[in-house]
Amino acid sequence: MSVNFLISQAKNIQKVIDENAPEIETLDQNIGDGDHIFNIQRGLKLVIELEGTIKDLPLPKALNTIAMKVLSGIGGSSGALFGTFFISMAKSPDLDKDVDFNKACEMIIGGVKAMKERGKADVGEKTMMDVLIPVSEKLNEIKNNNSDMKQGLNEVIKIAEDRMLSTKDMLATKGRASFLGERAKGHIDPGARSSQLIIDTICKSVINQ
Amino acid sequence: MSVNFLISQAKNIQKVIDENAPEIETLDQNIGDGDHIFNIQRGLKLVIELEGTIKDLPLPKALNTIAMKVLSGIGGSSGALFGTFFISMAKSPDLDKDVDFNKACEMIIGGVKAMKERGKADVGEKTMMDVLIPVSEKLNEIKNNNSDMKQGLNEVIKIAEDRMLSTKDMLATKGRASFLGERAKGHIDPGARSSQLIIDTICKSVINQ
Amino acid sequence: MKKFINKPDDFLNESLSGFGKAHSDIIKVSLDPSFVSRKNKTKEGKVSLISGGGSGHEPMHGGFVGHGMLDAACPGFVFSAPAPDQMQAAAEHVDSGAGVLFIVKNYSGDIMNFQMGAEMYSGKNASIVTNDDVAVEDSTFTTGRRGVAATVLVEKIVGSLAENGGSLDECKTLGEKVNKNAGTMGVAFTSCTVPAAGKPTFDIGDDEMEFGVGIHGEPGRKREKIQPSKTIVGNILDAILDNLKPQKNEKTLLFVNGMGGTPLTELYLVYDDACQILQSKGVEVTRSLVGNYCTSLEMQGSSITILKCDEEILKNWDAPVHTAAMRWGM
Amino acid sequence: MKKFINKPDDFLNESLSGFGKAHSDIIKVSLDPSFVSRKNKTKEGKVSLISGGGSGHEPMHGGFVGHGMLDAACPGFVFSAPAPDQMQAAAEHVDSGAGVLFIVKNYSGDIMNFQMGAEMYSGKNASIVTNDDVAVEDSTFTTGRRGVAATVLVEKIVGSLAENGGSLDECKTLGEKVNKNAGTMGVAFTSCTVPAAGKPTFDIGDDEMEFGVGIHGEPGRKREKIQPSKTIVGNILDAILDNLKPQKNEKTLLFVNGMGGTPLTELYLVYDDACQILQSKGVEVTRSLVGNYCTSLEMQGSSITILKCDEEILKNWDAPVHTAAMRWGM
Ligand SMILES: Nc1ncnc2c1ncn2[C@@H]1O[C@H](COP(=O)(O)OP(=O)(O)O)[C@@H](O)[C@H]1O
Ligand SMILES: Nc1ncnc2c1ncn2[C@@H]1O[C@H](COP(=O)(O)OP(=O)(O)O)[C@@H](O)[C@H]1O
Ligand SMILES: [Mg+2]
Ligand SMILES: [Mg+2]
Ligand SMILES: [Mg+2]
Ligand SMILES: [Mg+2]
Repeated sequence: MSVNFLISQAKNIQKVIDENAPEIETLDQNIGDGDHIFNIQRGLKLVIELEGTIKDLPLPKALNTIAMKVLSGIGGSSGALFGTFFISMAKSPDLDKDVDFNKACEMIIGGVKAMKERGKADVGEKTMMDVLIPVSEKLNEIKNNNSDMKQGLNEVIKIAEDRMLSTKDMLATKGRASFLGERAKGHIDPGARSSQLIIDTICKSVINQ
Repeated sequence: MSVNFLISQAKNIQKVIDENAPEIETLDQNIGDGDHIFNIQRGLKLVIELEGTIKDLPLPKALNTIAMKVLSGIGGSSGALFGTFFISMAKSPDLDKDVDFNKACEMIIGGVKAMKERGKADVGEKTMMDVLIPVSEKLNEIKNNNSDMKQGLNEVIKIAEDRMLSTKDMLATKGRASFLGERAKGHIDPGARSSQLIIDTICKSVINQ
Repeated sequence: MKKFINKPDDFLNESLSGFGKAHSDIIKVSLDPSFVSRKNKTKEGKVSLISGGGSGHEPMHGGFVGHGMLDAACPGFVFSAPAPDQMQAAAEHVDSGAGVLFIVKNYSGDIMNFQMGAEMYSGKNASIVTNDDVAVEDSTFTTGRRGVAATVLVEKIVGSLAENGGSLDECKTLGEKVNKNAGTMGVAFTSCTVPAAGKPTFDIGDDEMEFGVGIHGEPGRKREKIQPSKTIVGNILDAILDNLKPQKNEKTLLFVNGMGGTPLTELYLVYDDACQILQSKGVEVTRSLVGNYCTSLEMQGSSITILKCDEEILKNWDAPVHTAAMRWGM
Repeated sequence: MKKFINKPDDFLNESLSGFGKAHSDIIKVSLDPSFVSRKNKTKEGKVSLISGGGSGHEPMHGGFVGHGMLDAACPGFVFSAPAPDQMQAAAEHVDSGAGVLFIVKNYSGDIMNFQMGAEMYSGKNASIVTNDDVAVEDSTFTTGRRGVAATVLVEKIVGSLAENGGSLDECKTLGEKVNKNAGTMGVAFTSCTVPAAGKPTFDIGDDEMEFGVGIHGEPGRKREKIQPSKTIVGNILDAILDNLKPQKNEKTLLFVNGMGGTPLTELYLVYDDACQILQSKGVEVTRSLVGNYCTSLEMQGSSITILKCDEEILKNWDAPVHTAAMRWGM
């Protein structure tokens, strides 16, 4: 994982998110307050705009800059959660050494753990954690078993999609949707959908490298 | 003219105004503030509700009661103008004697004169006075020439209609429509239309008596 | 029709009654004939100020009754001038002997009804007529211009003079000066719905605005495509300045008024745009008022008023006021 | 989209800048990170109160910064919680050494961002979370209820205690009591339009209302046919009283809040209906607040809040306050 990788992933993700913007907007209008798509789009725009500033920085410094930008520039639940994710990433040990696939997995796992602590949401509460926690667990498995990376990432893609879809029939107990009780049922969680799209994009891009 | 006559005319007028309510409403929405129909309907309702109170009163007292009710219960331009009309009617001399056609004409002529003084509008300014002043002049002529009443009233009906229509292409110089300049052109004045309908109804009912 | 309403016929009285209960520390409400007056009697020697007009412009005028502003307000039906007996009753109720100044917006209905009210009232009285709407081409042959948001400023400034012992003549003179020094123009994005009508007063396209609209939803100068705030504000200010012709660096009060349905954030954005444009034109903004003061029911839109201020106007603007809708200094 | 706006991205900053100019006698506006603070430094020994949240609820919270209420407010993007660096910067700016109390509405985004802000701030601080919306079924397994209009009352009442020397602990305790004593429920007739979205947040039929709506246009308890005001108000009050269970003749503050697009006349009519219904149920209304205080952009609708009042609450409610949107006693 390099600064270059981060920026180019952000650009890929931006494309996919923009393509799916109307759907994500509608999802947050259905069971939230409708701003999730703008929060995500703003975050991506801000990170991509950092390119000039961070492209020659060491990884930990670059991650820290991204973290602060995401934290201060997004707002809402997404800002706090993704900000927390990047703060955790930036604090990973040994970032001055080369970051290989296993190290990257560790960083993501640590980031998701930090998000879980921040938001206090676990699987089954109809949030983005329904996607991120199982993905993180799968990455842990791939890393520990030294499984085939491409096959593993294909499984990650599948897990993310299944878990995203699984939020549809859940009652929400965290986030704005929790205020709706039964009325939240039948709608996919917007954060689960955007997280799934992000994971899908990164995995596919890594697989095709 | 008797108290009975006034009440029964109010009922006739109410029917006709209600039938034409959407048109009158639209006219005041086009070049005014849209309330003319409600002002007229409220006035008629209030007068008709007075029936029990005034039916056994002498004519001047009854007219005065009507005047005060119209003045206090309508509001807007119509309230002031029609209130002024009835105040003038109530002040006519010799109301204790029998009120024949000629006397009734005199009362109406006096009432229109009072309205003209109150509103300072003359013919050609795109108001109800475009109907009422010519009608009043025609009544004066009928009265002075001792013309045939039915024929005269048929001419009044015709004059009221022509003059109502004539307001369509006028620029307004009095009333709310005056604020519109050129944009008032092409719309009949709502007060001219309601006045014309009132005159039409009374004349037809007298002709058919 | 989407309104908090029980029966259209009861709308005004029920609302007035709630207003009376919510602000019983400042005002009281009389019904039949209806008027709002101060809770306390007008002190002896103080000129009484009475305004009024059709309802639907709240907080104007009932919200401006209280110390330093009006003594009474006469609410007509929605968008219909009040009746003369309301003005007569209000005058009889509040006049302490120093006379009554009627503050009237320039509409035929208001003028005629206030005139009759003044004729029916036996005490000493005078009237001023506000006509600040520069959207209307003035001409000596017509009724002239509409009275709109500057009426609020007249009521505040004259209210202070009256509170401080100004005579009936002095109050009238100051009121006329404020009116002459003020210009207003408004724009509407949506229509309003009169309760009795139950449907919008006018139709307007999804991308259209009414430029120069009146406070009853009357048509303005023209129907236009909606534009960025800066363009709209620039056009409004051009029309006003063209009319007021302030001197270089003349002090002004900038009043951004909401029509009722526009959020405060937008009004403050309009205020910011206006400040910038005025500064670039060498007009100094020394006082500000931003909010919903002279509304048109739930209409979305805004008007801008500029008032050229001399020392007398500033002093009376700054003086304490204590009403339901405007309060400072006490 | 019908708004006074130049570019959606500039909307918030331009509006804040106008707000700063219009009220430069009371507050100042910092941008990047953005917060509104009092014009004057917090006096030594006084606990600082900081609130904030997504924009779109104006005058909440910026309009409540000033003597007797908040020391600073942190505005997020429209309907998005502010970011931690705003809270940190505001705290560093206003804290006089007596500590900072964060007043947070109960939404995941607000809670998390305020928590991070508090962690980033090195000074003494505490937080209270408001959750007065009885429309939401409370359950220990969920996030609980939304914080809505009663936040205004918490800010006013705790603001007074802080002004009069209350400690950080005492302020937190009083704030929690006010929150516990308050219940709110709202209804919407129309949707609002977030500037960045450019289209209404939800669709609603011409004869429908959303009963129990949230202040971001979130769905409420149910979608219903519109009803007479008395019926709506009765249903709202039932839900609140069911929850608050006031004692016979317990003193209450009745707060009728506009969602932004509903005329004052209607809010006063709602107030009148509510007074009548409460009286018939033996609930005493001793204080009132009617107006647009916690809005949802241009949404048409209203919420009702009931606050059970003891002497401490009443004393602090009545104390002087001097902010852009709420002012009395000075
Ligand atoms: N406590 C939480 N933990 C994890 N994720 C959460 C939590 N609360 C909300 N979310 C996620 O955040 C998403 C909404 O994000 P966003 O719309 O940006 O913020 P907000 O809800 O503050 O408007 C939800 O769809 C959900 O996936
Ligand atoms: N000065 C005036 N003299 C005579 N008629 C007038 C005058 N001003 C207005 N009108 C009449 O009043 C009508 C409008 O009445 P109405 O809608 O009831 O009152 P308002 O204009 O106060 O809303 C106009 O159509 C016009 O005919
Ligand atoms: Mg959201
Ligand atoms: Mg009219
Ligand atoms: Mg009218
Ligand atoms: Mg949000």
